[in-house]
Amino acid sequence: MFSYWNSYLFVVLFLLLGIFLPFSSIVVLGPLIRPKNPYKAKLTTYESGVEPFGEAHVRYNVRYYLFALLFVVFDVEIVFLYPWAATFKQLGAFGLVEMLFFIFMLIIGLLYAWKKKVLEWM
Amino acid sequence: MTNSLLILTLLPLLGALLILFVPKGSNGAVRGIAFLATLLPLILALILWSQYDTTATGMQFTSSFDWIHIPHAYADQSGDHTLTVSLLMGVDGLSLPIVILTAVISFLAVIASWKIEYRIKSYFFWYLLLITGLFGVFTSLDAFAFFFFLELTLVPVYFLINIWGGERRQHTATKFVVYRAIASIGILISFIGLAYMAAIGGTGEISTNFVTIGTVLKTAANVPLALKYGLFMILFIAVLIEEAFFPFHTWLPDTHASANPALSMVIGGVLMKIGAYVLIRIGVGILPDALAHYATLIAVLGVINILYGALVAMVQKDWKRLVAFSTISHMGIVLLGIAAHNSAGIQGAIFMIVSSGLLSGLLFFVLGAVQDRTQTTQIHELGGLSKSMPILSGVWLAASLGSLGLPGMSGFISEITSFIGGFAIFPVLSAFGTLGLILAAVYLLWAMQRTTFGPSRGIWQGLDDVRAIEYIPIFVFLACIILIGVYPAVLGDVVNQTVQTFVTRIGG
Amino acid sequence: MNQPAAMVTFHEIWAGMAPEVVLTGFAFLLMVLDLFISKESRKSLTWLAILGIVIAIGLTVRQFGLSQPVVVAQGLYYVDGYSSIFKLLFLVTTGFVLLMSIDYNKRIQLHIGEYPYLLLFATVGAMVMASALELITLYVGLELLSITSYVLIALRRDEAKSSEGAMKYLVVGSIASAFILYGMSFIYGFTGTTNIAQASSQLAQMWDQAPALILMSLLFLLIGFGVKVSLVPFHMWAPDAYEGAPTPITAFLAVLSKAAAIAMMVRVFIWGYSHHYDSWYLYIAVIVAVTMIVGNVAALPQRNFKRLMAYSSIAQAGYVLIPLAVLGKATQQANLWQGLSQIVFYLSAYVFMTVGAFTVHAVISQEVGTDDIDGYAGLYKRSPWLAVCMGVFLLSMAGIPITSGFFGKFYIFIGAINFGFIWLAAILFLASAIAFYYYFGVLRRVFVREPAEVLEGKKIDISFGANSVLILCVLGTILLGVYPDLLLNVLSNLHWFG
Amino acid sequence: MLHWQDQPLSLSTFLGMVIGAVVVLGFILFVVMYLIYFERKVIGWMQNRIGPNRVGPLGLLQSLADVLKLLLKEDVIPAAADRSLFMLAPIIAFAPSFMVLAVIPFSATHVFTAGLNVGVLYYIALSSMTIIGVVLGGWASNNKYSLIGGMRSGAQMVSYEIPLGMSLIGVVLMDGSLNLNQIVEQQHASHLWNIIPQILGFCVFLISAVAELNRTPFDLPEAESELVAGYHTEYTGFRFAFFMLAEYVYVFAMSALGATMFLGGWSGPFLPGWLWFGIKTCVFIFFMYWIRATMPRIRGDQLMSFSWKVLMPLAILNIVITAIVKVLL
Amino acid sequence: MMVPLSSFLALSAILFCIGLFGALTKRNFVIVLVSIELMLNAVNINLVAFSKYGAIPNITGQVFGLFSMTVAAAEVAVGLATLIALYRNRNTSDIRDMDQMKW
Repeated sequence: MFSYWNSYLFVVLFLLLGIFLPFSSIVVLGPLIRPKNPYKAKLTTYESGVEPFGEAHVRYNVRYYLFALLFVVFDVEIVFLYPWAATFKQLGAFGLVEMLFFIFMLIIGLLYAWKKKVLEWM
Repeated sequence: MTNSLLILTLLPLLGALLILFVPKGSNGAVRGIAFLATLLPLILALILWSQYDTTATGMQFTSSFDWIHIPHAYADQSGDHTLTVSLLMGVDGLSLPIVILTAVISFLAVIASWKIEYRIKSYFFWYLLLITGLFGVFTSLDAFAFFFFLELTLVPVYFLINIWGGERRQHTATKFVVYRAIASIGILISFIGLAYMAAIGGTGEISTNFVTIGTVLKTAANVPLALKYGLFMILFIAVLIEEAFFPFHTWLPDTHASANPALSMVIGGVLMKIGAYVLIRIGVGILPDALAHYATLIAVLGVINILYGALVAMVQKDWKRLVAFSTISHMGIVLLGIAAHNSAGIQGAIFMIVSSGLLSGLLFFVLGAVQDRTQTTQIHELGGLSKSMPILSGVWLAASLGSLGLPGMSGFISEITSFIGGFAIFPVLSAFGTLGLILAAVYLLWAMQRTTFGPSRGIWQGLDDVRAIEYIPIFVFLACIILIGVYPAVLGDVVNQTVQTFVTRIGG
Repeated sequence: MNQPAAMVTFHEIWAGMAPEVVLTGFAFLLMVLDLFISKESRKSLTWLAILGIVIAIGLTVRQFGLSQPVVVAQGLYYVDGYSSIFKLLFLVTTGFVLLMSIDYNKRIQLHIGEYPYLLLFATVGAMVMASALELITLYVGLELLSITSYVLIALRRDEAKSSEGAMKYLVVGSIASAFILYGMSFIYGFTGTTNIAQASSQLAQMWDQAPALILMSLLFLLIGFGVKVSLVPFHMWAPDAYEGAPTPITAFLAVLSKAAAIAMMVRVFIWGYSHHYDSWYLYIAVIVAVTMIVGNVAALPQRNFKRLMAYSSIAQAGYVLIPLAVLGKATQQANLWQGLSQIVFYLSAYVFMTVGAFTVHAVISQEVGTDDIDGYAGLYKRSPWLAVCMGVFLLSMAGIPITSGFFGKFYIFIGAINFGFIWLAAILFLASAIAFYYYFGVLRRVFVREPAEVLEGKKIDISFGANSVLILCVLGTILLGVYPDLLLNVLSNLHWFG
Repeated sequence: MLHWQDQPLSLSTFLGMVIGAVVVLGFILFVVMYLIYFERKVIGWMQNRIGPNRVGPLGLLQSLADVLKLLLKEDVIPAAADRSLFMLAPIIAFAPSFMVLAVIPFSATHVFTAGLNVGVLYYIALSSMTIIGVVLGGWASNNKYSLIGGMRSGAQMVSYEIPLGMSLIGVVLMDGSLNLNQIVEQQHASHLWNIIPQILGFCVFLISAVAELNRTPFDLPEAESELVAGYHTEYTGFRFAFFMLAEYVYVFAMSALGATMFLGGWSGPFLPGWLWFGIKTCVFIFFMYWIRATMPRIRGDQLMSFSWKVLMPLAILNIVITAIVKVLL
Repeated sequence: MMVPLSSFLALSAILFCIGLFGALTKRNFVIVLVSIELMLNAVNINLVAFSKYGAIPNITGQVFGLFSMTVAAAEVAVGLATLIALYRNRNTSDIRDMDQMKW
């Protein structure tokens, strides 16, 4: 029981440290020791040595979205697989069949994306 | 004779369905079907009239079919009741004359629309549907069925005005539908209230049967009076709209102005009589104590209508609107008779309904015939018509005279009976009301004088007089009007027993 | 603390959920088939979907006569008369929608591969909503229906309106889901169970201690359901979504998703909260009243048929929910059965008339190329059959006798009067009177106006699928109107909640 | 005091935790420095070079010098950049990479380990958050290269996340727990490392892990020759350092996870647990260096379709086989 | 080390309100989606808190949370897909530009 709370407290410590380290070094320590001499040319965006042109937020390939969508869908399915896997022993054969159905649907989803040529990267 | 009323009601519907299957272009067949589908009910109605037992009380020729069973319609401590709606039909001295009137006018209106060519199939389809609705309304003794048929009349009239009507027809049709729809809300509410009153006052069974409700309420003491009064008021307002009483009358003149003559005959002759019918059937027959409570109000409204209708009729430029307002004036007399709720008053009211139906039917028929020839019914455009069409003008004059209550015609006997009833209860009001009769004489004669007599206009020369087929309606109408006028017993015998029942109900 | 996981057997699943299982199976089959068969033969997929629907209807009817409800997994899923009759409605609707889309898809290039199985999935979602007692199951069913609806609306990818409608529905629908979930989370928190049947008694106790909290959960649910049923003031998505969607999908949205949401709403409110009915029925009554009025008034200026129907269907949802409000004054068990009968009767009428009207519209809008109601001008001249159908459907919606809409309204009306809700009954009829105006506006175009010159004399060909839907809908509308006993008998013998 | 795990919470246990966390932080910073050093050295040797040898004996202080250099560099924020997001991105990238270490069982004593019951899930969830930092960094720089680099990284990491997560399910199935400590203990008790029954899962894990870390042969997002430097083109000084730091912490963390899940973690004969753990982790790390030195970079389309079309079906297959075998046995 | 239930509920209520506010007022579509996500996650906090400290603590709440997360993901997936379709047709993700249909 104590272990439960302590474990999470430990995690929170890690979070604090994880934020503290970059914060202290960049925001607190950094300005004391590093030079600061910005001027206009230095602050221009790097574009392989030529003046930057056009909008930097270009319209990128729609495939990125598609992969993001696929990720969202499949990642969430994994969320269901973990609890199932953890309690698999108690569930027995029924759990197996249930999850086979689930995985079957997952496969259909994958097949769908495959056949609709979503998985091709141009 | 058991199912004759049902047959009577369904015959026009059958005709309407048959018309749907007539191939395009065979106009003769369509007309034939419409003719038969209204002639047969007329014959049937006349047979019923001859078979009617004038000495018996209560409903005759009743027939009943169980139609709808509404489960759990009313459940309380007393149990779970199923409401059975039945197609209960029957006539008494109140409805039989109106059914006959409907049969006569619907038949004659078919003849009046003989010359219609434009989309004839649809025309007669809607027309016969309308007639079914009207028959159903007057023969049904079940509130649900009554309402069903009442609503059924709405759509046909909408299309009949909208497609075959005259100027401003779209506006008028919409106005008609909206007014009637609002009126039917009131009627429906009051009907449902009646049905539940039957449950409160009786065994706990709700009923939609007018007869049952009437019987139950006659003896029931535990129905709160306030409920009765409230329901009656709702019903009364609905009736005012339904019957185009002042101040809800504006749909009627517009409708007549836009509708074609045959439809005007039906609307002026039958459709707008539904309100008066409901008022007698429910107000006098079922809720007499509420009627008595509001009698003065009703009488005042009646007199206002008599005078208002007459006064407004005086300034009309169009014959159709003139007749419309004169009908409003007539219905004011009906209202006065009902308000008097004595034997003479109610009898007069029923007489007035029939008489006004016949007279306005005839007037609209004549107007239709005139319009057919001259393309107008504006008073100031017409003039000197008696030269070119003496017979038609004569008939017109006869109808006007009947309308203003010339002795020997149906109008006289109706008015006089109503006013006798009225004077007994509301002498001062009735005295004011009689002013309306004088005004009627003024506007009708004045209008007649301007249209038929006087200098003949050149453009109306050479118009032909009454055509062969037009003799039928003219003859029938005039025969009926004069028959009732000279021998009122022909109607009175039928009405009498029922009126007595009503009056005892009020007294008891 | 941890109760053992509810074990289910396959036999139990088949006994209770056979129609759903079959439909899901068909949906997956279609999905796989769609990937492997050629474009030309895809039309047959729709027929296959219809076959699936027919089988599911058969299986649902099989469950119909059961006097004892089938309970799957200790109350997770509950197959009783109430759910069965709703499922039947859903299946019939989907069948109609599939039938009418066979030809629609041919002309407007929908991705017909996805189309039938998405519809099947949505139907399964709706069926789950009608049967589920478990909040989680209920929610999953709801979202299955909603999410597939979003996709179905957006199916015309090249049509900006289509995506826009979907987007609006998606945003509003998701917010609604969040509200429903929030309400559900409180039910769970107060009672420790997600089963409404079990939660009810605890909620009743809690209500006496902390009425505000329970009422809050109810109101959250009401807002969420209100969006799904499209009650005013949560209705703003409906016209846009209806306009944007392909016409068969509009019919689907207007009928099925509305009916499903109503099924869910009625069950949750009655099972979960009926113990304190008197403290919340007024909320429903007021919302319903506002819905009827605003829906009809907003429909008046519409020129686009789909938007007009959207507002009209908003108002119809108001009519349907009147029984739920008036049951607040019920005293007898039989009153409840009456209220449910009213809801189901009106919805059945609604299925026929709305699907029918949209079928006509699907034909006309393709012919004329616009959704504007002026496209109906002179329809009678061009196709009397379509005109008569449209006339019947619109008159039914307006509530004119010999149509089912009349009796449906009448039935609801007597219910309202029965419990003394005169004002609600009056508003019902007042709203119907307003509705006359715009229904007759369309009817006038159909019957009175002359057709546009370009279209004069052009024959309208109606596909087999659309025609069969029309025939069935006209028959249904008129039969239920002239002889309502057909359905009333079924309803009076139904074992509603077992 | 250091054994805070099962003690009631008090100031001393709390202090123990703080010390534990700080020790891990110091340790990981030290490890990263020498990860970089050894990477350069190892690859140098493999390519027959010497590698860093100037700073300190054998060049051991080279990385320290690099860090100091970065600390002294000017912190340039481009005028066009989205300032706040630009500053936030490295932190978002680094914090989760450090946080995942909280659940790694370094030794049997668990002094530095939070025994979360959902350890595996925790690891997977936290490690995905770094993607947000990377994509944000690319976007906030307002630079075409950065943006595309960021998007590429995102797409790649996202794609390989799925097989990675699925490959671990096999292990969870074997041991019936999501707690990393228990997974190790199970392996310890049964004297069978998961790599043997889960060889298929292990292969999938290994490949996905390399890809997830954006390392060669899957280092397209940072392809210097194509995209200048990918998402961190515009980053200088310490902000850049934290991106690098996050990357190398992940190298360590992923190796540690692999060692825990598949190689039995601290379990092993003769030697103390922490040493076993170190050895196994180093094997993983060395493997990654090795690949980097030998494999060419693969093409973009191959990269994506490999994950979805090969690894994912394999991972699913692994789950199904494992489950069936578990039931049958 | 007990955090009272009410603070979880308050947190969830605050998040829910922030989400609702964002969903109703923000112009960019993606932000609207994020706001909706916030609302759903507020509910998850509620569920998990109830699952631990509710009237009858049990695991169901967490299962519920899991389901709601999944469904939310599906919703967002569809939302993004629709957004892409819309963007292709309209070139904007601003909610104010979605005015093709008005009455």
